[in-house]
Amino acid sequence: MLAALFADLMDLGGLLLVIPLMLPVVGLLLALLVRGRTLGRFALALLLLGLAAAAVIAAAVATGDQALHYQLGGWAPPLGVALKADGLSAVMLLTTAVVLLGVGIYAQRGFQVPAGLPETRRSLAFWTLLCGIWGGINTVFLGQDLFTLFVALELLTFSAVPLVALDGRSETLAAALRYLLFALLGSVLYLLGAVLFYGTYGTLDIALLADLIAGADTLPPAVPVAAALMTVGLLAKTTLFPLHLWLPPAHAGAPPAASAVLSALVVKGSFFLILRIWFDLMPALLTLTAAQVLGALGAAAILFGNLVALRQTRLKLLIAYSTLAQIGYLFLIFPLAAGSSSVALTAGALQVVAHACAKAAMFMAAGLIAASLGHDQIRELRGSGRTLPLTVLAFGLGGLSLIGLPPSGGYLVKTLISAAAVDTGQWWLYLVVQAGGLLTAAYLFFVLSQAVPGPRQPTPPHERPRLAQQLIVLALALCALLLGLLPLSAVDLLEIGRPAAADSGAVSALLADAWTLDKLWASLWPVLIVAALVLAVRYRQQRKPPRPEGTSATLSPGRALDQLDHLLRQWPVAGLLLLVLVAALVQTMLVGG
Amino acid sequence: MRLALDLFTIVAVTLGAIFFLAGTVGLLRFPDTLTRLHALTKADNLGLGLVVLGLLPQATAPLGWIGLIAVWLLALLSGATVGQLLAEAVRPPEWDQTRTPDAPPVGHPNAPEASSHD
Amino acid sequence: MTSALVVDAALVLLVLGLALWITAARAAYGAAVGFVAYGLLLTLVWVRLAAVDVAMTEAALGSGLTGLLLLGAAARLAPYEADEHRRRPGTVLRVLVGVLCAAIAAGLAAVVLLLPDPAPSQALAVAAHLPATGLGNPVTGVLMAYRAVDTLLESVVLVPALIGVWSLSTEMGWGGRPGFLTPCRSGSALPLLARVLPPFGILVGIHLVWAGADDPGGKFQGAAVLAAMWILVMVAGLREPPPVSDRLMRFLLVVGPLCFIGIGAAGIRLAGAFLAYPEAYAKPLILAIEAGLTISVTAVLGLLLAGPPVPEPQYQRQSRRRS
Amino acid sequence: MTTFLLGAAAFILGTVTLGLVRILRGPGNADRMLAAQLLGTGGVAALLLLGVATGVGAVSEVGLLLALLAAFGSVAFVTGGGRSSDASAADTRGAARSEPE
Amino acid sequence: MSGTTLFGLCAAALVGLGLYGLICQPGALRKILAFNLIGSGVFLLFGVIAQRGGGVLALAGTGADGDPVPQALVITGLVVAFAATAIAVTLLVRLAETSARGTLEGDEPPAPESSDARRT
Repeated sequence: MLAALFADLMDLGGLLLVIPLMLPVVGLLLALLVRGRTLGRFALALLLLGLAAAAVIAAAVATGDQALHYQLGGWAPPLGVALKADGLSAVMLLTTAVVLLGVGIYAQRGFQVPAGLPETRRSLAFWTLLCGIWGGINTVFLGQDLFTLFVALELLTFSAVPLVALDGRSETLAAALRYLLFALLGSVLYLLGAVLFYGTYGTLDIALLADLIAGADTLPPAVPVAAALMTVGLLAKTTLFPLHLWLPPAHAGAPPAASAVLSALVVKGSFFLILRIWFDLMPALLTLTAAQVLGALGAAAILFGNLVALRQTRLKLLIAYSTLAQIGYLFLIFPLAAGSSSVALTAGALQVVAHACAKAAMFMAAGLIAASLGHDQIRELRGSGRTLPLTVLAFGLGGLSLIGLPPSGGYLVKTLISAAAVDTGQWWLYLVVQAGGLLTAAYLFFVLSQAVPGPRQPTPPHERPRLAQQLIVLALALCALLLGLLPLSAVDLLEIGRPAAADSGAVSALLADAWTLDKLWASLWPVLIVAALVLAVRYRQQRKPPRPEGTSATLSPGRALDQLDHLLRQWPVAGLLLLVLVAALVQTMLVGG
Repeated sequence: MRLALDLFTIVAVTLGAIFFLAGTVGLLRFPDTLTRLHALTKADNLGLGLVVLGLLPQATAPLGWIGLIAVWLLALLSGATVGQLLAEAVRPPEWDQTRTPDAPPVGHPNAPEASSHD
Repeated sequence: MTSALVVDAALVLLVLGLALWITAARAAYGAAVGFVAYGLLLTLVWVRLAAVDVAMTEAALGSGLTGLLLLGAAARLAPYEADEHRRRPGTVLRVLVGVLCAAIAAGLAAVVLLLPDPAPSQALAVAAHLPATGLGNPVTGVLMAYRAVDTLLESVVLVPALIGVWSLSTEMGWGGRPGFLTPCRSGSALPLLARVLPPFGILVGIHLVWAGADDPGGKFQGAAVLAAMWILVMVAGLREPPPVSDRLMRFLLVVGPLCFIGIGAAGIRLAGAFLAYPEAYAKPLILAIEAGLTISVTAVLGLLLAGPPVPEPQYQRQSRRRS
Repeated sequence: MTTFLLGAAAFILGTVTLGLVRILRGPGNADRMLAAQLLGTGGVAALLLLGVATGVGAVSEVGLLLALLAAFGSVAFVTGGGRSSDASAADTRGAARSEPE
Repeated sequence: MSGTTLFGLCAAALVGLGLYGLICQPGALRKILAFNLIGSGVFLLFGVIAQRGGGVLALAGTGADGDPVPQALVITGLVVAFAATAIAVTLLVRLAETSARGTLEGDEPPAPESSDARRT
């Protein structure tokens, strides 16, 4: 019977895409009417349905071997609005559904309505806004119209910002306001770009625009300007270094379940649109200089984010800065697209998936640890490994994916990027990837070396986490870790719906020797050395009275780094850098094109 | 007939425009807020009224007329209320007219830290 | 038509002058007053651009309600404004930003001058398919038929925005009444206005929704007017804002979008696509959706201005102090 | 006729522009509000003139909207605390102490 | 130079002015105002594009009301911008009430502050 139902669903074809679009929206609206303890369960049921829908769509895309299309209201673009799910969208939908389901299970406890109350502020806000984020991001993945995507981005932002301020402390309020204003600046720049596209071509549909742009003999001046404005606007929402002014306080200040969603999913929505712009809308316009500007920012993000993460004393801030670094990997793919766009796109998509699972797990693990200890100071984590073995294990496993150790998804990403970098002769990318992995290893092992040893806590924990919470965190971490073991055909799903590239098979060629012993060992031994170094440093620190200023033995460079980070996160400085980026991108496209 | 109506329009609209000018001059030249308020409410209501009157012959009957007159009536109503509201707001208790320009703002009665002391 | 150009030039100068004032004014309140005037001028500009529907939206929402919001905020924030100027970025930074902003504006201006001629447009396609929707106003046709999904998502976006505003209350305040619009100390004029104006306003609002199918107007313009009237009544102390936990209010908030989705889903069966209307019933269905959306958007706009809820004792205290 | 109406609209806009000097100069927020109010009425007048002159339909409804909402700026002014900076010199209520110069 | 072009140039200037205000004005309310300026500039540009797009209608002899698609999108955009302003304003008022400040500049302690505090 299930099989029959499944077959019926597959027959729906493009109509299936309406489900991920509307399910969260209906949930958001109905959640306002649901009272009492039902609210959390209602949301959970919805998330389960959503996961099923995402799975069906992925199956339909995979079995049909082509993208699903749907014209809303029966009106064809340019007049109407179209939806499309190619392999990339299907994978993103599925990832979103999995991560959100994990968060939904985790948050059952923290955002439960206490018995006897109709609702509480936190519970209503969290569950409705979670649905809002879900609806926004699904629309981003499916929409084919630049303006519909704008509304979807706003839905995402409006739902994400209040989650940051949910605790109501003044520093989270300030973080939320910064986030909102900077994100609004980003959306308005994006909208300006879309307006210029309409003024030039008279349509907002991505596919139609792509044909018009590709077919034009000379590029109208509006196109590079619009592309630069849209890209930078989206960068501000994705918080690529140096536009990261709001990310650390916002992601670290939100409740753990919200941090997980913000870090794992929300920043990826705007990144997905950058992919759509540069790979679908105007692939020809991605000049090497423009791509290298983006790649250089990504590289800087990896090094800077990881180094600053190493300086953090609070666990959640460390994870937030690690997000900053991991976003950098997403942008390394642009310079590689010159060699093979399918390799670049596969690496980007894998990084999105791997980081989403790993980071959600790590933020929620940090939340459990903080709830149990009553704080999240890294230097005082002693004994949490005994109290919360599963949670600390999940944290570590998630970290392994961030480092890029086999068999994690991160390992595939790093293999792809490194190999493609060597192929295209961009050695600096290779070096950055390796260095980023080692820096990640350093702070991960530092945290673990604080958390694992030590006796069971003498004092009873502040709050005993539920087993279900610990298990779901572990499950998400395992998703990230075992992602690399998926068969290559799963990676092929990403290619569906893309124009058949001349380099098809490039991905499998690069991944083919990823599992040789040589490669595995080559990825492992530097990490082991870092681990040994961290342990040695820690041992030495234990012998001497600990110096309070943190992890780094090199004091003054570290302070300088903090100063630099502080400077970059000043509003006017970030604004100036944003303008510089717009100007630079226009420049590269005008000159390079 | 057309000519007469057009002439009427020209005269009425010109008069209305002059009233706007008068109102502006009053707003700029009168010494304090209350007298400025006086100049403003008189001038702009009459100005708008004359403009509306002048436009009537040019509008399509009867819907256009209703619309124009409704605009004027509403403007009259809100103009009267605004005058009243602003007058209440700026009237100093002792009719003190030597206000310091751009005095620093003070606590809003609604702000939580302004404990009720009146 | 040079005289028209003179009017346009005067408008542009006024708009730019006010924009300068809004950017450069010393105190936020003065800037907010400038913004109210600025919105009014933009309304004129929209009329000059032959976009009457947009002009109405700008008048009601862009100038009216936004102005109310900003003026209220400026008043509340005045006590904290004192040392803002010292936090201005340094001269070098400001000059750099200024130069880059000017460059971006110049680049945009160049792009505007170089826009293709004849301009690409969907106007003919919109007009050609309009009879199928039963509507006479092409803008409403775009909003309710061709790009119905944008309108749907937009009406949905308002809900998280409202929840965002509500979530900024304290835990204690939850379930109470919104606290931004406590009744003002009552002279005689305000309650009078709040008694006389709303009948007109409600008439105009409903007229805009109703006429919007064929003439300029529509649910957003109408809803903004209705919300403004509701706010006036609340500010004058004639009605209290409803508590956020009020069930009827919750229902009104979501009825419009839900109705939209429901009719859209029925379209799968009846017209072959989500958000499509069977041609015979297109107009009544669209009017039904518009009616639902008007209710919901009015409620959301009013409540967005009414602010986060406060505990009942605080609400009563505020009201007493101000009356 | 069209030229005359457009000219009248430009003239009224010009005069209320002069009135904007009040927004710049103040001194109080009430004076700024007055200028905005004048601009409102003048704007409605100019709008009606423009509408009739250029034959754009439904302009009187836009004017109706503007006239309907014209009072809201002042309502916000009275209900918010905008008045406080005007009346502050005289209005020395204990709680609302003004900062020393 | 037609009036429509004039409005287009005005829109470009508004975007530039708003960007400057958003970046350089320290007060958060001023930033919100500046955001609204940029937004109105973008919408105005869209309106100019709509008006230019009406040219085909004039040629076809069905009036010259402009391209309705951008006009409809501007209406949507205005509503979204209002919602954004409402959240921003409420957040700001709440921030000012809890921490007695109305600005975002220099408000955050540098990252290592906590460890510095412990050292002294």
